[in-house]
Amino acid sequence: MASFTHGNITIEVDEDGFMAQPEKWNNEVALALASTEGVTALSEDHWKLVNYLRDYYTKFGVAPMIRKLCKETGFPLKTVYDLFPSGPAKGACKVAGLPKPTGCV
Amino acid sequence: MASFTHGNITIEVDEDGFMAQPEKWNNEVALALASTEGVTALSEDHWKLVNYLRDYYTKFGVAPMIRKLCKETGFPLKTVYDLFPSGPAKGACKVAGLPKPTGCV
Amino acid sequence: MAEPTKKRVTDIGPPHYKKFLPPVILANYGKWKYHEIPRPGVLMHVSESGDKLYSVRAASPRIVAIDTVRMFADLADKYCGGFLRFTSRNNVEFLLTEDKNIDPLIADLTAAGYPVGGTANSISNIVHTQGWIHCHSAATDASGIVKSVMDEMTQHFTKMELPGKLRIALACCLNMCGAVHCSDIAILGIHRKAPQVQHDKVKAMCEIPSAVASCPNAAVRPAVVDGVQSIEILEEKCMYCANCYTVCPALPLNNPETDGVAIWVGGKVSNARSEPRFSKLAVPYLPNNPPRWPEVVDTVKKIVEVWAANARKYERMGDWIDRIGWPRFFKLAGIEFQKQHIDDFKHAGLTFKRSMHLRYDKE
Amino acid sequence: MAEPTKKRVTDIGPPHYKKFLPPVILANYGKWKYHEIPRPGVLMHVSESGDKLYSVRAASPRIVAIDTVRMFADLADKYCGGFLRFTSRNNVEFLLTEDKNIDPLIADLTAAGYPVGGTANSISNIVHTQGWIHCHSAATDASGIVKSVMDEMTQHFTKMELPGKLRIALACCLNMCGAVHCSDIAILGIHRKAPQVQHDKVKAMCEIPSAVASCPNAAVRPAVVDGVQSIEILEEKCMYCANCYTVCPALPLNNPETDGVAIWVGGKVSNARSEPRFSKLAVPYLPNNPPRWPEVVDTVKKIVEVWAANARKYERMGDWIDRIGWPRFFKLAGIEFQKQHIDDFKHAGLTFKRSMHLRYDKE
Amino acid sequence: MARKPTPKLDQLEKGPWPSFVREIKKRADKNATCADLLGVLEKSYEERVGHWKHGGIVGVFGYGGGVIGRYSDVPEEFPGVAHFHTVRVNQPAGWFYTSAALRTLCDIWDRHGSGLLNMHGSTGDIIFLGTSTEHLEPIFEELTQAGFDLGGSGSDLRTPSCCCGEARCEWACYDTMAFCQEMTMHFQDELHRPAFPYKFKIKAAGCPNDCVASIARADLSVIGTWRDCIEIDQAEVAKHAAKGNDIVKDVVMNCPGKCLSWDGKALTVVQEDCKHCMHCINAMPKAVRPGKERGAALLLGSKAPIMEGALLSSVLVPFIKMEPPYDDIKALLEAIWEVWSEDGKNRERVGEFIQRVGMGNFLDAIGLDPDPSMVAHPRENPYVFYDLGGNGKE
Amino acid sequence: MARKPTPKLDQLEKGPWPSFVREIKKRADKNATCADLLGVLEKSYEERVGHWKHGGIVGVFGYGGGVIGRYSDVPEEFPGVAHFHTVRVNQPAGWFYTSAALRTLCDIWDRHGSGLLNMHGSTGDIIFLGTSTEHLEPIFEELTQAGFDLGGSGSDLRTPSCCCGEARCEWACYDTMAFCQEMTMHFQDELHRPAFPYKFKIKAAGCPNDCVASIARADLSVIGTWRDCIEIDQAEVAKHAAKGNDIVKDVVMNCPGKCLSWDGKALTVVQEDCKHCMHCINAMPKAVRPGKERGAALLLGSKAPIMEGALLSSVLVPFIKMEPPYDDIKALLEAIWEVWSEDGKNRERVGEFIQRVGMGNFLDAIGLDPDPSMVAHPRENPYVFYDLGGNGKE
Ligand code: SRM
Ligand code: SRM
Ligand code: SRM
Ligand code: SRM
Ligand code: SF4
Ligand code: SF4
Ligand code: SF4
Ligand code: SF4
Ligand code: SF4
Ligand code: SF4
Ligand code: SF4
Ligand code: SF4
Repeated sequence: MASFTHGNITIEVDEDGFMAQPEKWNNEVALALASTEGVTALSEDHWKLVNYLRDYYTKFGVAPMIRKLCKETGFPLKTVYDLFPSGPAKGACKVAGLPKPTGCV
Repeated sequence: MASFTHGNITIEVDEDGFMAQPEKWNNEVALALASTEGVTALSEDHWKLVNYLRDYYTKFGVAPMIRKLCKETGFPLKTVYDLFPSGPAKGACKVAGLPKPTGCV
Repeated sequence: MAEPTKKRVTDIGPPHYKKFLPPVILANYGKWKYHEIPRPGVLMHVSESGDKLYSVRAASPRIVAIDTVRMFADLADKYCGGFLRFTSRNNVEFLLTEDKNIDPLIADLTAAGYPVGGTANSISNIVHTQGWIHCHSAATDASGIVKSVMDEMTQHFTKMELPGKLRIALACCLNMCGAVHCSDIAILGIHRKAPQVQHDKVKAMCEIPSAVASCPNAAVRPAVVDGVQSIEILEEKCMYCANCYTVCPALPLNNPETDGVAIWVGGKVSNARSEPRFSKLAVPYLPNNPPRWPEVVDTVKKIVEVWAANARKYERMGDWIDRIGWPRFFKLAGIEFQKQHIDDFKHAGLTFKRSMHLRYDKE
Repeated sequence: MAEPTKKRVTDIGPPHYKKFLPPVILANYGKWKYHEIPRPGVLMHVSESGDKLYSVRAASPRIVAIDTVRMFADLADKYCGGFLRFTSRNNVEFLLTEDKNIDPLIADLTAAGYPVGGTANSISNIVHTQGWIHCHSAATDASGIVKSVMDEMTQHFTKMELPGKLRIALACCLNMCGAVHCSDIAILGIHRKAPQVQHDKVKAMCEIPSAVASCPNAAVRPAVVDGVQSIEILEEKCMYCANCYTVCPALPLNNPETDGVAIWVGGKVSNARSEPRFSKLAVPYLPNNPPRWPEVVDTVKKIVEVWAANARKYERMGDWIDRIGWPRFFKLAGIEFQKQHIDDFKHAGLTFKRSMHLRYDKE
Repeated sequence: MARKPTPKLDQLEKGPWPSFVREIKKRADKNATCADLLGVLEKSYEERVGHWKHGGIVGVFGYGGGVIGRYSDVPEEFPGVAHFHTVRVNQPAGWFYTSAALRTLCDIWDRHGSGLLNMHGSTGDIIFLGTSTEHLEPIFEELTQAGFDLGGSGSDLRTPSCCCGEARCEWACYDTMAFCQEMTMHFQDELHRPAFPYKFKIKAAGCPNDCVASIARADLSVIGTWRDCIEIDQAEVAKHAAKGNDIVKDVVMNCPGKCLSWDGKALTVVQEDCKHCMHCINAMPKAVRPGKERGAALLLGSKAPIMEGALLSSVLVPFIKMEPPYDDIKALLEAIWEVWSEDGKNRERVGEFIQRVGMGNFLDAIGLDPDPSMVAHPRENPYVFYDLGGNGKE
Repeated sequence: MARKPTPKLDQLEKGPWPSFVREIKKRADKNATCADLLGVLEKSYEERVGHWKHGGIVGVFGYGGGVIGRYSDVPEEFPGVAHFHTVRVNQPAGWFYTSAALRTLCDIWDRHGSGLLNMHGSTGDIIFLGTSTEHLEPIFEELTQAGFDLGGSGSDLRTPSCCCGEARCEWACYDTMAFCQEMTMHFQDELHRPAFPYKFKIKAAGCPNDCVASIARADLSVIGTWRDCIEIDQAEVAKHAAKGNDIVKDVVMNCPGKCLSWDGKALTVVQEDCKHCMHCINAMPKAVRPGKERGAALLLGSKAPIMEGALLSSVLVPFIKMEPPYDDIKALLEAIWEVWSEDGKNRERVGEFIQRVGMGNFLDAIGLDPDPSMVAHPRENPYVFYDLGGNGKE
């Protein structure tokens, strides 16, 4: 398990940079994680996405399917990639502190 | 809906002589019903069978399968027919106040 | 109910068949060498010993009055020492040794309204079930349709001019008493509306867990309705099989407006040439139109005609369709292919066309 | 991760194929008239225009070093203006117009260790997957078995003496990358023990509902173990498909003792003569025995031999077995028929023998 | 008897095929039940719906089956059919009768019921159609006195039935009627006192023509066959050819084993490729016959659609000699019933049971070895169970 | 490079078939990744188990797929393969290359990875096998500069692939490569940015020989065919016969449509019985050819076993003219994706989706009429849905 430091916080992550202890997630952690995915600041839109992901995950125990995510946040997929250049799975989910999406690659 | 009288109780039954209001079942009713199926007195063995059926039905909402009934009461099928000449379904279940067995005829 | 009577015995089983066999059979049992079919409805079996047995087969409506049975008995006495039998398709067969008796017997039977035939490449009797005459489950009548269809098919019973055998069967509901599911043509009574739950009766009449377990599509659920324990049916999951009704009388689904008949084709049971197989859906729905069900009769007639005209010698309905393909069958039979024809039950995917073996009609 | 670089463009797609086609193809695109196979590994396509194109097909291990690719490029420059392609079974094809170049090219390829062949009624390259070289799912290696089997099959690659095409494929797990499920012979990596749940990791690494939903047999259930949210596996319902592992890394099931290989036969994809169909289980389990998997090699060899000796011209493995029947296949191949051969998954009943079309061996 | 007009039904008296309406009318004047049956049926024809109540459970003492209870839902309107039970009378094997036996049955039924019957029911029984509860014991007493007994109903062994077999057919590979009789007699208790999870049917056909449709509608289908070579009488084949039969087109090309050939003089067969389909035999009686080593295959599990879809029986024993008293088959049946009764669900037929528990496990449980003849083909899916225990070493 | 002994792998250098071990060794001296790949593989061969961690999610900016992350579970022992990602590079249609293009790819891969590749992956991509995260962006930049792009991975459109078709085959019934290219270019967004419930593959074969196995491994299989009559050149048929081909045995008897006949002089065909299987064409090149009215059939839904068992694609459109830019097919695809994306479950392939919702409902949803060519046969079970509304009148 690696760890990395951003500002004054240190986060345990796996090789892909996903949190090892997701229970430690908070807004600052999110910002730190974002920095690893080409995102320097978290705008309102970023937060909207991140919060949606977290809410959904808390409620259902899974990440939403992309179509649902776009529909319910109102962001077209293009915008999601604009916000998180490495995409909803690798980018947004990571920043939101969700488990690493698996399976279909 | 027909009704019939045995001693001093009157029981509502369907054409086949099964109780229309099973919630009114009691030991005397059982005796009355038994009289329609060629059984004049209810011995201990009769009661064992009747009680087993009622307990099972109360617990599971269905009548037990015959093999189970024989196994758990310890009565071979022959004995069941000796006790209730019209058999476990038509005889014993009727006396026990269960709904009329359906289906497989 | 009365007391058991005194003279009663139990478990004696049926009488031994040997008591009922004519001498020629007793003498040649297991020694038959070959048979011929000298004319429709007449089988001639020849024994290794040279003995001959003639069987004359007459149609029966299956539901018969004792008057008729007594009449058959009289004919048997008159022509064949009192020996007769019934077939697995409910025809009656008179077992003769004197060939001179054949014609008079046929004349008597025909005069009485029981045509002789059903052998070799013909249409035999329609295997069928109870219908409105006796069964609570029936989505259609049995005897009325059978009579109406066979009135149009009688010439295929009394002649042997078809490409192969053609077996028609009818079941008045999906329980399919009579195993119509493997017939050249099957006529099936169907419902098309979900059961109407009689909430006031469920508890007294039904084992709710049994009703729930009975549904092939998990459309039945326990529910409390107006405070009483009852059942709910998820209508969109119900495909009207009536199995829940079989175990729970409080779930009736007979409906004069929507009940009716479906037609199936191409099944068989014999292993001759091709393997036994199920019939497939040809027409999803035809209305109940008593007393003569003209839509059903016309459809069956059309299918029989198109098969008779196009099939090769020995080709049963299913073998013929196998050769020409389903698209052409639908075209020739003038039947519209609809959504309902495409399976959507458990093994549906296995019925999809998963190859490029496609045929195209000339434009 | 670094910032996106400046020179980057996206969504340009692959280069247009026309850039890579030799002039003879550009000139005769869509105008090919027929082909011949003058010798194994060489196709001659003749155009309506009379132009000829020779394709020389050489074996490849699929996993190739850039050194080898550069060598191929050099050969292409030397013999055919730099034009070459790869096939859907991962062979390399050199596209020549000069027939005099064929022999020297073949000589160079053979010398370099890349035999030429795989055309017409031969065994072509084994379609295969990553195995222990790259995949986390692998129940066996891919490349090692492929090499070991093909070492024994090379003479069937360089000659065209088989009854029909024979396609072998290998997948290192039930995901079956490469669609081995429709091969004449399929070699499949399998597990035989249920996943071991790593309860401490489930919550952080897995979406529990996804893991539960992933099981084809409903063997995965959410559970609280030692106070943490986790998963339990009903071992008796698990058939080791690893789909739960695919979605949840905390459910590993690789096991050196019980993993191994199953052999399947009789599948195909082409529509020639018979329809495409799945391969069927021939040998349920053979051990992982690196580096040369002798049990697997022997079994494949035996099956190929018995097919080659008995099949008629054009008869693919599955067509041959269809003709002789499965009982005789098992007998000829010397394989014991076991419980595992009988399907017990969702459509199992449809694989049972539901007819009397039985064959009996002479005693 | 007085009866309501039946204009719709009357239309079904016309036409060449025997009319069931005429049958009912034959008795409608003598029998109130028949008169009201016509009435209620006319009502059904008008309303396009049946008029019978659900179910009904009646019977005779000591038996759990054999009678189907039936009550009208309009008993006031048609009191003659207020009760309309049917009695299933076990037919003699092969449905052979003497006129005397038939008359005896008619007399009993005349005394105690509608006088209408089905010759026969789909399972094979003689069906006495329409009587009331109080007649049941008398009917039973009179039947048994006449040597007849009741057939099956409910979750029991159903009345076995068979084709005429050796009594009248040259192709019978075993004595179907003897077998049917023996099973019926040996399993009287199973037949009369339901104790299975659901019904169980036995049907016996003498050869793969399967003239009792056993493969489609019997939990145990016993179908005759032979395991050696078909017997060919070349002279008789030649006669067929001479008669104008096209041996190649009609016979050779239709052989599913693709194992026949005809050179204009001799018909030859590759024995081990023969699928025992009967076609060449059917097409050329006298010329081709089943082989000498005869017996039967046992197939299990056919049934109607509900619930998982219809099933045909599937091969359990590809070949067995049929030797009375068939102890091997009885033992096998008992093993099957034991396993199924122990683990079967309520209303689960044995064919469905096998699919649920898996054929392999079922074979283990009844003690039979797997055989490739049991399958159309081995499994296609890789979902194979193992039970390797602890550390996984075998 | 220094590398551990690999006695087991070394054994795989022997034998006539090209050795993957030799390929790896070709680079093991120049490349630490390859050296350690040999090491870890030898370890796997000793221990009979793989040494890769589960999953890995890495990629390039702006794309959701195209790279498979992979990490060793023994990185200390084999640091060269601590990261061992693969990059899927979209192949040119039909896998045609020039030597120059191949060298460009090799050079990029030499700079940024192991120098090992799969030519090609099972889906069709060029697979760059083994690199580490920091190389991904540079690889991508250099690839795009060279005119290449990434292929699909994840729940997206996967890299379409096709047979060589009209480029090199006389039987191609449409231009597979043009079609493959057009689909790939038109659906770049769907290819690079996963937004489906699961993967979706397109494979294009020029005729029913299906040389890309599309019917077995593509959610959309586009298979060329013709709808008129095969073309027969009788003179060429005669030549085949003269060469000693047994036209009856080899061709006529193998025709699944049973529609061919040969009288020693002419080969005749009953057009409407032809099943378009290709056999007569395959068996007699030059003599028999597909007809003139060419196009393709569209089949939907094939896939590997998990979860409900493997599927072959099934007929959706029995015949369609293949006319660039294929707007009709694009529109159909979009309709399919719309329905499937809306109602499909996570990780449910379109073939499974259709089985779950029912083909009839699916057709309704995408706006296609049912056609008997879509089924092998109509349904056998009587479990038919209706939606008759209120009082049930239609
Ligand atoms: C009498 C009966 C047996 C019985 O014990 O009752 C019987 C008797 C004969 N059958 Fe049958 N079959 C009888 C029902 C059947 C059935 C069952 C059914 O229809 O429900 C079948 C299976 C039908 C199916 O596949 O769906 C049946 C399939 C055959 C066949 C195979 C026909 C085929 O080509 O598929 C033959 C062979 C033949 O006729 O060439 C055959 C042949 C025969 C022979 C020729 C056997 C013989 O040598 O005696 C008998 C006369 C046949 C005829 O009518 O031309 N019998 N036969 C049944 C007469 C029923 C009736 O009244 O029509
Ligand atoms: C080059 C290739 C297409 C490509 O774009 O890459 C190709 C090329 C040809 N195929 Fe193929 N087939 C190719 C993979 C396939 C596949 C796919 C596969 O194997 O995964 C199949 C389906 C196999 C299956 O059914 O499992 C395939 C089934 C056929 C058939 C049908 C064979 C049969 O009898 O079932 C023919 C017809 C024939 O050969 O008679 C055929 C014929 C041909 C012809 C003769 C077509 C032509 O006129 O050019 C080509 C030369 C065949 C030969 O090798 O003898 N091709 N062919 C593929 C070569 C793969 C290889 O390296 O071996
Ligand atoms: C009388 C008879 C039809 C006839 O007109 O011939 C009949 C009549 C009934 N059958 Fe049947 N079955 C009859 C032969 C069959 C057959 C054919 C056979 O046995 O060869 C089948 C198909 C084969 C099979 O067993 O699967 C058959 C499959 C059913 C089923 C569906 C069973 C299943 O597992 O799917 C039911 C439903 C049930 O058992 O609850 C059923 C139920 C019924 C019930 C009892 C109705 C019910 O829902 O409870 C019918 C009583 C009708 C009545 O009021 O008279 N009947 N039933 C047949 C028995 C006569 C006899 O004993 O000879
Ligand atoms: C690289 C490749 C195998 C190869 O060596 O060629 C491959 C490799 C993997 N496949 Fe695959 N699949 C590859 C072609 C296929 C094919 C064949 C095809 O596309 O024609 C199939 C069967 C057809 C199909 O799609 O159904 C295939 C069916 C699967 C499946 C099962 C999907 C299903 O619906 O059943 C999985 C499991 C999954 O998606 O989670 C899977 C998953 C995987 C994963 C990502 C492993 C996993 O569990 O996540 C593999 C990564 C291996 C690695 O570490 O390199 N792979 N996979 C192929 C892609 C190369 C390329 O892009 O050209
Ligand atoms: S088919 Fe249905 S309606 Fe007809 S008799 Fe059987 S159970 Fe009754
Ligand atoms: S009729 Fe059939 S499908 Fe409908 S609810 Fe009842 S059991 Fe289920
Ligand atoms: S078949 Fe399985 S182990 Fe092999 S590459 Fe595909 S997913 Fe990996
Ligand atoms: S390995 Fe497959 S069968 Fe076993 S628990 Fe996991 S998903 Fe279920
Ligand atoms: S099943 Fe065979 S033996 Fe029995 S009657 Fe039919 S043809 Fe004869
Ligand atoms: S019995 Fe059938 S399979 Fe056997 S030789 Fe005769 S026709 Fe062929
Ligand atoms: S699929 Fe047909 S068109 Fe394509 S290469 Fe193969 S034979 Fe030629
Ligand atoms: S393409 Fe196939 S089906 Fe058509 S004529 Fe040729 S061999 Fe027969």
